Amino acid sequence: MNGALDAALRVARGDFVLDAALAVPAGRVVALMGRNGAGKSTAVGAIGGLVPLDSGRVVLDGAVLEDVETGRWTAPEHRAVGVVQQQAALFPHLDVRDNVAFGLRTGGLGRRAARERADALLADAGLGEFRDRRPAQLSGGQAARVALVRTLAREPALVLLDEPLAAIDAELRPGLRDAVRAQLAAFHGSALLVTHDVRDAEALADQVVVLDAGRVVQRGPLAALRAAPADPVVAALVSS
Amino acid sequence: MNGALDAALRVARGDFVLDAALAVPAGRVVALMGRNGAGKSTAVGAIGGLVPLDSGRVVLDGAVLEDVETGRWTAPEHRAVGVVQQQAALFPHLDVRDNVAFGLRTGGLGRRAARERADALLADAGLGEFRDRRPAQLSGGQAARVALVRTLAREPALVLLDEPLAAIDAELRPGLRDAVRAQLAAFHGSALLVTHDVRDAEALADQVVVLDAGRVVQRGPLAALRAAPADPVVAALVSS
Amino acid sequence: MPRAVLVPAALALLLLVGPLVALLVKAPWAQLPALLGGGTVLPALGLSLGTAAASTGCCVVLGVPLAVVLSAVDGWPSPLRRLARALVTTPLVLPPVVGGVALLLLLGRVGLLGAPMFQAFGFQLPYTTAAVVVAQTFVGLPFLVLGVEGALRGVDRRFAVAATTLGAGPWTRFVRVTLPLAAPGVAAGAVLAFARAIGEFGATVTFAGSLPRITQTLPVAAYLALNSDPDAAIAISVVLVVVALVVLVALRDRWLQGLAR
Amino acid sequence: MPRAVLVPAALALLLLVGPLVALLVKAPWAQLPALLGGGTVLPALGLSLGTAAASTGCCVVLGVPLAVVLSAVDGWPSPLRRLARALVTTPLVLPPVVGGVALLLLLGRVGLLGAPMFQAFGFQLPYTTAAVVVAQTFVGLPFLVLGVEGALRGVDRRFAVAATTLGAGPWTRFVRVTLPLAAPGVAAGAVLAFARAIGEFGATVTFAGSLPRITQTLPVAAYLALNSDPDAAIAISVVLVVVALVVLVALRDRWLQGLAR
Amino acid sequence: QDLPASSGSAAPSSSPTLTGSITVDAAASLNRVLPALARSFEQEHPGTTVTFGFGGSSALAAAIVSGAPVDVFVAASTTTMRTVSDASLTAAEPVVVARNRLEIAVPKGNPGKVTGLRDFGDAAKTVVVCAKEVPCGVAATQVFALAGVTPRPDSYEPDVTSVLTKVAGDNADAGLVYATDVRSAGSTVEGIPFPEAGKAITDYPIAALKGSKNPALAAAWVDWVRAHESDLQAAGFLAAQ
Ligand SMILES: Nc1ncnc2c1ncn2[C@@H]1O[C@H](COP(=O)(O)OP(=O)(O)OP(=O)(O)O)[C@@H](O)[C@H]1O
Ligand SMILES: Nc1ncnc2c1ncn2[C@@H]1O[C@H](COP(=O)(O)OP(=O)(O)OP(=O)(O)O)[C@@H](O)[C@H]1O
Ligand code: MOO
Ligand SMILES: [Mg+2]
Ligand SMILES: [Mg+2]
Repeated sequence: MNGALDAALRVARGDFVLDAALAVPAGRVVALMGRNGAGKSTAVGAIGGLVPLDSGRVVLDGAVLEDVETGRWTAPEHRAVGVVQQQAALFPHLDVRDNVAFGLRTGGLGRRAARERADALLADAGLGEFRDRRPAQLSGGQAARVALVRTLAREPALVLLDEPLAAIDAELRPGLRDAVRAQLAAFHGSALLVTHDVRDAEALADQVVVLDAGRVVQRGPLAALRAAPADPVVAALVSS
Repeated sequence: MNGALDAALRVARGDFVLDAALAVPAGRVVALMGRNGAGKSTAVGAIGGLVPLDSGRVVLDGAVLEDVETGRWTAPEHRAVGVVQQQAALFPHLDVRDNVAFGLRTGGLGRRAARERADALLADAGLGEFRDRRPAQLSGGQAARVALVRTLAREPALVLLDEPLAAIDAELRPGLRDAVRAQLAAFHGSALLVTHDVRDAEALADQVVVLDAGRVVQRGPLAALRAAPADPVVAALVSS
Repeated sequence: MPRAVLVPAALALLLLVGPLVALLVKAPWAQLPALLGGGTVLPALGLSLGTAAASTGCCVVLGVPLAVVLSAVDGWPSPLRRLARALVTTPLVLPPVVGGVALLLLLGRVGLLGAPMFQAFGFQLPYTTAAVVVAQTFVGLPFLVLGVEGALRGVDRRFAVAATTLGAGPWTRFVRVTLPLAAPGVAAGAVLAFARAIGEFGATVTFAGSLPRITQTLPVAAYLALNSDPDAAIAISVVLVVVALVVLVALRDRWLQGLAR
Repeated sequence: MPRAVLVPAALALLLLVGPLVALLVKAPWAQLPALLGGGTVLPALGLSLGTAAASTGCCVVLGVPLAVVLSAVDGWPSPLRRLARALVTTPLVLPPVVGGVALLLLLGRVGLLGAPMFQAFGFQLPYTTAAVVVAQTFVGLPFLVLGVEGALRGVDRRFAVAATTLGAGPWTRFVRVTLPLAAPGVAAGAVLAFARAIGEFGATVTFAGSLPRITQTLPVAAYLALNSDPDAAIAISVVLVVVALVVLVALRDRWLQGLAR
Repeated sequence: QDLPASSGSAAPSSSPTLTGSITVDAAASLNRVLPALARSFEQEHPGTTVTFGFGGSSALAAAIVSGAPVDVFVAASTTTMRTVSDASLTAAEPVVVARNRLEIAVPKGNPGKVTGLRDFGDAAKTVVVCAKEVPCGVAATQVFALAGVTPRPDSYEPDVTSVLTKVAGDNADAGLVYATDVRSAGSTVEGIPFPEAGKAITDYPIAALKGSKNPALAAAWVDWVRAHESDLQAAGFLAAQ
C-alpha cells in the first residue's frame, strides 16, 4: 500500500464536462492547479467516490475502485482515500476531539483509544487547546486545520486535499507543509493537493497537473511548466 | 459619505478577548492581518454590528453606530457597511442573479430594476454565464466571487472583506484586486480587507494593521512594517 | 440509508396502512353509490373540505408567527419559552371532547370571552360553521406551530446574518430568507394540520354541534352512522380518507414549490 | 424576528391557552382531593402515563426508520414516495373512533391479521393494555414520522459526505451524524406523539375498551365522567393536562441533550 | 291522545304561522325513526323544515345548557332531560314519548354460545357493557342486580354505539344494548331478550325549548311526535305507557 493512483475520469455537470486522466505515483505528491471552475473539486469528488463517474475508472494500488464498464464500484467509506473538502465540514455536534476521533473509530479503534490518539494528534498540530471546543467556537483557519488533522489521522493511502491551506495563515503554512510532508512520508502514502498558490506546489509537490475547462492542459515538474508553459493560463498559475 | 471608520472594539469570547482600536481613513483601504485566531473575523463582525461589543464604540463618517456607554446601537441592516464573510453564505434558494439583486432590493430598487442591475454587475465581473444557477451549482471560487459582487453591488460606504480572495484563483486575483480598487474609487468608499496574503496587502492597502491575540501589535504602511517589524509574528506575515 | 432500518420501517408502514387496508376490504362497495347519493355524505364531505381548508389557512396565519416567536433564540428566558412551547401542545393532550368543552367555556355564550361578546353583539360562535373552523384550528394549530418552529430552528443562521449585512431588516429577512428556507417545514406542518382538521370529531361535535350542512362534518356523520349502519360508517370513512389523501398528494408539492419561490 | 408577528402570535397563543385557562377557572378545585382519592383517577393517570411512554417508545423505534426511508432522496420514484408520505397521515385523517374500528378489522379476533393469530395462539389483542399502546402508537406515529422526516431532510448533506470520507458506512453515518443532527426534530416528533397518545380517546376506547386499571386511560375516564359529572370531568382533564405539561417541560431538554451527545 | 290531535294534524292549514325551520337535538338511538317522521311532518306542513342533531343525550343536554340554538330536545333519559328543565330551558313539561329496554346483543350466529345474563359473569367469555356513568350502564347495573349476576365485563363502554361496534364486529361474545339498537344494526347482530329487562326501562322524554325562535313550529313538532308514537313502536320502542 503506497497510494499509487491511476484514474481516468469523465463527469458531466450541466454544461461542464470533466474529462481527465490523473495519476499519482506511489508515495508522491501531485499538485492539481487550475482556474476557478476548471474541475478540480469535481476531480477530487470523483476519485473519492463522492461523484459518480459517467465513464472511466479509478485504480488505487492495483485495486479497481470503480470501473463504469464493468460496473465495479467501491463505496467511498471503503476506499483507502482521505478527503479534505474545500469547505471544512466539521461535525457541529461533536467537539474538536471527537471530530478527529470519528475517523479513528470507523477504522476500528475503541472510543477511549480514539480519543487519546486524537488528543495526541491535535497536540502535535498545535491545536491541543481547542480540543474541547465545538466547531462554531473556532476561527476559520482553526477549523481548516482541524479538518486537516481529522483526515490525516486515518492515515489513508491517498489523501485528496482540496485547497486545505487557503484559510491558513501565512506564518503557519510552511510548518503545515512540513507536517503534510512528514505525515505522507511516515506511511508512504501519496497526495493530490488542489491549490492555487504556486508556493504550495513548489514546497510540496513532485509534479503539477494543470486543468482547464475540465481537461488536462499540461503536466510535469513545476520547473518544466515554468520553463515552457503550454498556454497563458498555465503561465499565470505557475508564475510566483 | 466616504467611509471614515473610527472604532474601539472590546469583545470577549470564552478565553479570547479582542481589544483593539481600528481606524480606516475616508476612501482608503486598510489590510487587517494576523495569525489564525488573532481576532480578525471577530473585528469584522463587531464593526458590522453582527457581534455585540462588550465595550467601546463604532463611528462611521462622524455618525455613532454603536456606543456601549450611551447605549446607542444601529442595527446592522441600517449601517452603511457591507460585509463579505469568511464563509460565503449565498442564499441557497435563490439563483445567482437574485442573490445579487437581494441587496439592491433592500436598498429600494424594484424587482425588475434590481435584476437588470444584477445582470450588469455579474457580466462586468465575468460571471454572467452563472446568473441562472443556484449556489450549489458553483465551484468554490465562483461562489466566493458572487458573494463579493453581491456585497459591492450595494455600494456601501465601508466594505469589510473577510478573506474574500482566499478561494479565488491566482490568475484572477490581480484582476479582482483592480476590480475592488475600481469599485472603491468610484464611490469614494473605504475598505477593511482581512487577508493573510501579503500580496493582497501590497496591491490594495494603504495601510496594514496586524492583530495578535486580540490586540493590535503594529500598524502603518506595509513598507514601514517590513522595515521594522515589531515582533517575529509581524515579520513572518509581511515577508513576501 | 442503512439497510437495517427496512424492517422496522415496514412494520411502521404496516401499522399505519394496515388498518386502512382492512377498512377497504370491509367497506360495502356496492352500497357506496347509494350512500353518496343519499344527501348526507356529499354535503358533509364538502363541509369537511371547506372547513379543513379554512382552518389550515387559520393555522398558517396564526401559527407561523407563533412559531417565529418561539424559535427566536434570544429574547425571553428559557424556562418561560419551554413552558410556552409545552403549552402549545395543550390541544393535543386534551381529549378532543374535553377540548370542545373548554372551547365552550371560553367562547360559548356564557364563556369567559363569549359572554361579553354575546352581550355586546348578540353573536354567539358555537353551532356555526365558524365554530367548526375554530375547533379544527384549535386541534390543528399545535402541529403547525411545532413543525414550523423546528424548521425555523433548522435554518442555518448564517443566511439571516448574510441578509442583514445586505441591508435586510427583520421583516425582509424573515419573508425572503428564513421562511423560504423553512418552507418544507411549513408545508409539513400545514399537511398535518389539514389532516388533523379533516378527521377531527370530538371537539367539533361538542363545540359546534352536528347540524347537516352547517356543522355536520364527515367524521360526525360517520360516527352517527356507526350507531345505525356500521358498514355505511366505514364507507364514509373510506371516502374521507381517500379524498384527503388525493388532496394531499395533489397539492403538497405544488404548494411547496410556490412557497419556495 | 419581525415585530409584526407579535399580534397573530398572541392570537394563536390565546386560542391555544385560552380554553385551558377557561377549564382552570371552571374546575371544581374543592372537589379535586376527593376525586384524586376516589380510586379512579390515579390508576387511570398511571395507566395513561405508562401507555403513553410505551407508545412514544414504539413510535420512535418504528417511526424513525420509516422517516429515514421516506427521506432517502434517491431510491424509489417520487410519485410512490409522495403516496407513501400521504398514506402516513392516514391515522390523522381517520376520525379516531373509525381508526379504532379499523384496528379491530385488522387486529381484532376476526381481523385480517388478528384471526390467524387468534386461531393459532388463542390470543386476542383487544381489551389488553397492549391494545392501548397499539392504538396510541397508531395515532401518534404520523407525528413522529413526519417530524423526523422533515428534520432529516433539513440536515446538511455535507456532514454525511464528510463522514463517508472518514470511513463511516451507512449505519455509522446515520447513528453518529445524521440522527444527532436531526435530534431536535426527533424530540419534537416524540413530544407530539406523546401528547397525542396521552390525550387519545376514540381509537383507544374502540379498540381496547375501557376496563379500570387495564385499559381505562384518563381521557376515557374523563369522557365517562362528562356524562354524569361534568365538573369532575373538567377536573380530571386539568390533571391530565398539567401532568402532561410537567412531563414535557421536565423531560424535553434533558432528553434532547442526551440524544445530541 | 286528544291534545296532539287538536293542535297537531288538524290545525295546520288554518295556522299561517307554521313555516320556517326548527332544529331538533335527539338521542342517537332515534336517528333512523325521527327523520322519517320529519318527512311526513314536512309534507303535511309545506314550507317547514326539521333538521336534526343526533348524539349522546348527556352531550346534547350539555350543549343545550351552554346555549346551543335548539328548538326541541329528545333525551334518552329522564335524568338527562332534568338537567335541561332544571336550567329552566324547557318551554313545557317534558313528556315521555317512547321507552326502551335492554337486550343482549350477540354477533350473528352467536359464536360465544351466549344464552342469558349469566354469561356476563363468565370470565372466559368476552363481554362488554355500558359504563355506569351513561344511561344504558345504569340500566345494565339494575338488571344485573335483579338477576343476581356479578358481571365480569372486559370493557365498560362509554356509549351504546361503542358496545354495538364491538359486538357487530365479532370482537365480543355479547353486549348489553337497547332493543332498538339490535334492530337498527340489522343482520350483523342478534338479540336475546331477557326477563329482567322489563324492570329497567329507559324513558325518552321530549320537550320544546324556551330559546326557540319558532315556538309554534317547535310545539307542533312535539305534538306530531306524540301523535305518531306508534311509528316509534314500529321501530322497536315500547309504548310510553
Ligand atoms: N464562541 C467562541 N467561544 C470561545 N472562543 C471563540 C468563540 N468564537 C471564536 N473564538 C475564538 O476567538 C478567537 C478569534 O477568532 P476569529 O474568528 O476572530 O479569528 P480570525 O483572526 O478571524 O482567525 P482566522 O484567520 O482563522 O479566520 C479564536 O481563537 C477563536 O478560537
Ligand atoms: N450542479 C452543477 N450544475 C452545473 N454546473 C456545475 C454544477 N456543479 C458544478 N458545476 C460547474 O462545474 C465546474 C467545475 O466545478 P469545480 O467545483 O470542480 O471547480 P474547481 O476547479 O474546484 O473550482 P474552484 O477553484 O472555484 O473551487 C464549474 O464551472 C461549476 O460551475
Ligand atoms: O344517550 Mo345515548 O347515546 O342514547 O346512550
Ligand atoms: Mg473547488
Ligand atoms: Mg477569520
